[in-house]
Amino acid sequence: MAKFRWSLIAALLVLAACGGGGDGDEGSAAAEGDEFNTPVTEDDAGDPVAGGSLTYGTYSESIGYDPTKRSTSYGNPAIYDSLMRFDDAGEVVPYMAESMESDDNVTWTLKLREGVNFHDGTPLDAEAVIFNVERHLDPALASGAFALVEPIESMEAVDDLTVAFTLKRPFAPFAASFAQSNGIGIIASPTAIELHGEDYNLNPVGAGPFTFVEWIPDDRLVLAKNEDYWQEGLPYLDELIYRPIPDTQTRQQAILNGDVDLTYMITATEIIQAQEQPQLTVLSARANGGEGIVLNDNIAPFDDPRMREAFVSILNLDVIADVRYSGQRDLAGAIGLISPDSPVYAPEVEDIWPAQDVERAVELIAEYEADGGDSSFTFVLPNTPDRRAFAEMAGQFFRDADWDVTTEFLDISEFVTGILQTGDFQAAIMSYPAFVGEYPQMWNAYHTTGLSNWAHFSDPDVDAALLEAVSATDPEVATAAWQEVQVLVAEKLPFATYGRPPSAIITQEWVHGVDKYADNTLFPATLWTSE
Amino acid sequence: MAEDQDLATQPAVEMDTVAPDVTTASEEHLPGGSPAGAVSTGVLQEDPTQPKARRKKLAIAYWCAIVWVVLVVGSAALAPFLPLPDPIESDFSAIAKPPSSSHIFGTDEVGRDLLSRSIFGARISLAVGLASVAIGLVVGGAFGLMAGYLRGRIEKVIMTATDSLLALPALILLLTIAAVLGQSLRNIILGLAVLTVPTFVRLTRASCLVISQREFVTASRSYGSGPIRVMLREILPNVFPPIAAYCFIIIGVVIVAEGSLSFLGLGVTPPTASWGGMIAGGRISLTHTPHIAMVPSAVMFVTVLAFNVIGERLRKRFDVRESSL
Amino acid sequence: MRNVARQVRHLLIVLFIVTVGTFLLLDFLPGDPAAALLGETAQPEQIEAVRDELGLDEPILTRYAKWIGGVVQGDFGRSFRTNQPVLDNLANRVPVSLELMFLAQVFALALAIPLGIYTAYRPGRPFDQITMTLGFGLIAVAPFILALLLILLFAGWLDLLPATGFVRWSDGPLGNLRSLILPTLTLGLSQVAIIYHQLLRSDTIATLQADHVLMAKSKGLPTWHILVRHALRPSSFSLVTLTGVNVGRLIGGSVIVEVIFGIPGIGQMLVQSIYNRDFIVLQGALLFTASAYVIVNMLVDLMYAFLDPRVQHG
Amino acid sequence: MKSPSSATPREGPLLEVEDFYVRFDTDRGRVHAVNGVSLSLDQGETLGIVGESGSGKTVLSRAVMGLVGDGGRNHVTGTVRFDGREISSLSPRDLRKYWGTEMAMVFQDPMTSLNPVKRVGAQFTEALRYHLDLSRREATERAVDLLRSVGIPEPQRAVGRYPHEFSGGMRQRVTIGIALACNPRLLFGDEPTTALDVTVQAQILDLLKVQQVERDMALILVTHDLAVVRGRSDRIAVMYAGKVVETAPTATLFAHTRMPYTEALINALPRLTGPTHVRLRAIPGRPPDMMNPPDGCPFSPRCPYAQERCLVEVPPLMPSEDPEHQFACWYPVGTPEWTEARDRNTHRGETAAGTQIVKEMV
Repeated sequence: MAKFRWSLIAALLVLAACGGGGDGDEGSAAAEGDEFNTPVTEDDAGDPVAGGSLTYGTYSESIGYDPTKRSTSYGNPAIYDSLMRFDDAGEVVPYMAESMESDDNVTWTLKLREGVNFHDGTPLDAEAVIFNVERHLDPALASGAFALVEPIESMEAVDDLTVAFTLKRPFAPFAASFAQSNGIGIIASPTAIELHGEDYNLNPVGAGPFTFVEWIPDDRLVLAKNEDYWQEGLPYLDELIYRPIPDTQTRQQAILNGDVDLTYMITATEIIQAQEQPQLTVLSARANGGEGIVLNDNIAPFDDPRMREAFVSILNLDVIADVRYSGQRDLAGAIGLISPDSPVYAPEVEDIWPAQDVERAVELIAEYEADGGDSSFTFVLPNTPDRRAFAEMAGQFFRDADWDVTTEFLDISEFVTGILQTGDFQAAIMSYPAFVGEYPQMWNAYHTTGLSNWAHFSDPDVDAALLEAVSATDPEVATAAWQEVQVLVAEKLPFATYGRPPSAIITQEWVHGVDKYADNTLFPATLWTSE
Repeated sequence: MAEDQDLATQPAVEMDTVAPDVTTASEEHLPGGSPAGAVSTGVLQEDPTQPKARRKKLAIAYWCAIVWVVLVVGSAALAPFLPLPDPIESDFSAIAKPPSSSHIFGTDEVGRDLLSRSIFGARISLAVGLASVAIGLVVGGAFGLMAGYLRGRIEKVIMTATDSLLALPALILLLTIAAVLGQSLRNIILGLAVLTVPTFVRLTRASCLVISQREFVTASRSYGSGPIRVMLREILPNVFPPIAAYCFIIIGVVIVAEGSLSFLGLGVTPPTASWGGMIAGGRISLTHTPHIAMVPSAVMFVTVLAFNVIGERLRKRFDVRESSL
Repeated sequence: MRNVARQVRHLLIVLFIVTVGTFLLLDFLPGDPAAALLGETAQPEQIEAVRDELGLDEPILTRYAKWIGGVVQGDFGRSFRTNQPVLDNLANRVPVSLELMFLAQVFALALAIPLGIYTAYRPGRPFDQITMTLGFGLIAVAPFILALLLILLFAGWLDLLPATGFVRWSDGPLGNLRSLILPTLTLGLSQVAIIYHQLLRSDTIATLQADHVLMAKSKGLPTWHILVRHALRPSSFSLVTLTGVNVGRLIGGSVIVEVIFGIPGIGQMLVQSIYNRDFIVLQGALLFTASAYVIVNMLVDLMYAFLDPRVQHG
Repeated sequence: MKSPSSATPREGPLLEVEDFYVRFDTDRGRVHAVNGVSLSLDQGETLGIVGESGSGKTVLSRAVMGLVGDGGRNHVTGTVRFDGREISSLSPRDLRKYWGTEMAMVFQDPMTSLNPVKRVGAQFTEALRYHLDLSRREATERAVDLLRSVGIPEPQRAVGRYPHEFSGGMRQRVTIGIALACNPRLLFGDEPTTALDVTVQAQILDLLKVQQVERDMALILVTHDLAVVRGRSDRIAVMYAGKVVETAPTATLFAHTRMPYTEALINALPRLTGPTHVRLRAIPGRPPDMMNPPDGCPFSPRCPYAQERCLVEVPPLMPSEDPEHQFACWYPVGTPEWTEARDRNTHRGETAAGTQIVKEMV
């Protein structure tokens, strides 16, 4: 087994981002675009070369390229870019926008750059931004980014390039909302939306580095170089192709034999196997997010904190590391959704979070039963292969604790609509996919009104801390509040995290200039190929 | 006439009575009275069979096959009483270990003994394979016979129903059955049976169409035999052998199909072991720990092969057409 | 002409049963399309809005009538999820699925017919036993394993073929064929070839016992002539039947192969539309697979009469 | 393809079979189907081979022609000479050159011996084109001629028909036509009329006769029915248990029957002359088990005249005063030994084999 290099890579990324000449490492800040502090990983391949085509293998297919669609659309950063960006330290910085500022977190001023045009030639101006935000607000479109725009009270175009937002309440992460991977910083051409109507989803027009050529679902998305890109000299590539390769093993072979030039990988096995190949580069970082079991706070037995503690106590993290993460111990055993690499991480949660202790679990269960409770429950999972593998392992945890558990598998749609949406379950497996920043994911996961608070967890202290975190003007106060949320959650345990979702971008040796978030959202303007 | 029938039962004569596609049932009705036909031995096969040494080898294969099937079926039946590790119990200190002295077949990705799982898996897989093929054969065969022999309105109805079933992609049916009725062994057998029925209907009907044109069928009908008698006594014995050959293959296919269901998340619910499910589970790590998928594949391969060796032999024994080979 | 009319009527009846059947069947499926579309963070009012937008609150018969009315006018509706017109989606995928199905069938038959006839001619010989053993080996190796092994061998180890991805015919016939070699091998080998082979072998053994074969032999005709010109046709009833049946299976059922090799065919469209409860897409895809299946099997029925002139039709 | 033997007829018999054995290994044991048969046949001659079902006559004719090959579980020994050339040692490939062109066979059941899925014309032309290298048109013309010569009405149309569109008799005419297509010098008729109506039988037999005479062809008529060969063969060989038990020119056989089995067969014939109310005499018992043939004379268990000697000693096929007439019997019918044997059995009420004597039998 090759030595695992997660931390090394993370360190490398940080080094590269800081722009300081690394000791021994050839990492250096990107030549282009460093005025925005764009974290581009570099190697010693020399100066970027323009031209060529790259193929990016992704693990799933999108449902389209309308920014209001609820799906991970790998092509969106290429087609649309983003008004704001996270830099590598997790700070929000302007990107396609000139600036975004607020003094009180209630009124925000967004300034746009001069001369940024959509692919159809129309300008990306204040009206365009407002048009897009309004779409997210439209209930008929049921946008996935609704939570990001919900705080908006009103907005107006001060001039062609300035938008003033007035919020209902102080809301600190508002700028970050324009930097999120699936956030509201993705601006589509209003002209095109009006022109294509229902078909816009299939004919996206943005202002990003690549223009849409064709999309054949389950086959490929073809993009071509935007000759009128707002960043001079970019993009380098003439063509960029996205190909969904849903099968893990095939995806792995596709990168091994050069069918694709870079891939997005999501299982520990394939990432480790890629690391064994000297010709491949594995780019990874520990993003926020977590895989775990939702323990329904509304329904017995997990309405009782003792039972939640018992559940966490039976999780054998070493085994989870072996079975679920191919032996990668540092992926297993996530505590809450915030990664230790995050600037707001609260290290004290490590002492609060219950350690594996089957005896303790048995005691807690006995205690609960003695009080007249029925500790048995049904554990629901979607019937996908990786979930089945998890269930096989978890079954042994339950048996070791002598816990009477029924395991039930459901069709993925039924799982989502009949379990998560209705809240009619006791324990269900679920993942919070990788994310950068804290809002809205943390809010949604833990706030009483949170959209992804499937545990129906409701705690006034947590709600208050969340509110403080999002409204504080002082970043220190906000960080402290985020940390308090983590501590409270580690005490109350609504969501029994057992690991971080693995993900990495793997590239061939001829691929350079990878610019990505920690959650592996790829911004392809700086990509270039030495072949 | 009476004498001829006596002759027909004489073993020595049998080799001489080989009107090619005419079984004993039809001989009685052959016009002309005499069952005398032609020796079909080596009609075309210049060397139709094996020299002695090879035949002996075949006999060894046959007995090996029987031993294997007895072993598999026997151990599956007696599995709970055998000194085996619990097929569900994980040994987390031995995850995905290749075969060794403590685990002869190795362990799977959650540290369960593959030998034990293969034996317990045989219970499920054999049940799935045999039951769904049996249902498919009986139901499909019956409808196919009716459609091919009775023709007319009955055929139209049966074929329309069959076509509708076949035109519906298998997965839709299985997904719906799983989602509506729940994911259980019974429903998996049911689902796979529903998939095999139309194939059997079509196959039986096709053969039946041909056989129905044969003279002995007309003859039997002219003797006043009712349709049921004709179907059972005249047509069925002729239609059966090729269909039976297909059966033995399809059992293997169905056992694997259960694995494909697992691959799509519709198979037997964990932690219950089934060969197909084990193969599907082992696929994830095929490059690193191939034994997890290969052990059940090998067990299944030998079992399917053994079934076919036995099936072939039985067919030779009971099928007049091949008895002289 | 009367025959054609009757066949068309049969087709329409089957299509009617299939579409009505699935409409009803899907109604039983737990998981509301609108809710499925919006995913795990959907709010009840959003779901209601989408239900309204998609017309899901109407009675099922009304929905069916609307859908079938549209189909008759050439409007197959739009996907709930992507808004893509179903017809466009089909137009992209049908050629892919048809090509794959065709290649797999041709490959399977090209392998099974010579082998089936030859092993029937020399049953029990080592060659026969080897083919049979290999064949059952292929059955025992599940298609999803076989696909992976082929990828490892041809794409990984030998590095001759792409592991995944589909190249359109219009982007180069050579690349198109190259991209379909492994899927074709998987589909053809995993089940079809061995079943065809076994079926043909068993039927041919029976045919070779027939008097007319002896008669042909007594005419002094060469063996290959007897096998191909005399034995093959009467022996191919089951084979032709199964080939027809498999058309349906291969068009709609090659999901695993499509997913593994990243081929944008009907199979993926069917499965994903079920997973997503995107019923309009599902109905459109079913309409295609069912029509293709029924039409091919009409041809199979006509083949019977060609194979054996004694089979009358009516 | 060129005929393997020269066109000019040579001296000596056309077909000679010597000491011919055919045995099959089955799962139940070895079957002795033909046990040391010798025959000979001249150009233009007709030989009738007569015997019950299971007597080995069909196997004999097929094995002589080479259709039952030696090898595997089949064991064929003995010598077959055709036109002076030994063909029993030829490879299947070389033997094939004789089939159709030198020797041909008409099978019992025209329902099954024609390929049901090929047009009649094609079944003619394939052999013509293969052996005689004719063009498609020439072959079809030839087929039409042949069909006409075997008495098929509207032969032009008939070539386009399938076998099932013909009646049984017509079909047999077609198979005869096909067998004759390449002008064979020897035709085997394997119960060619058994499957046909009595009226049609005569027509078919007449047709064979006419064709035989026209082509100066030798004919071997295999049948279980003595009546079939009575008026149509020059010589008759009676087979029992894989052996020829009596052979003689037809007239001699009927006039001076020597073998009790032949006598029994003749007695089983309906008589055209004499009292019509006489019951036909069935032959009691069953043919012997070919897997375990009895010691001694194979007919002895059923023979009303069987003596002790018959049970232990196999009678050889021996010539009588007439060298053309041979039979295998220790107590030939009509001899004093026979009279003695018959009387002894009548006296003790059973044969030496223990078979009850029914009055009618003797």
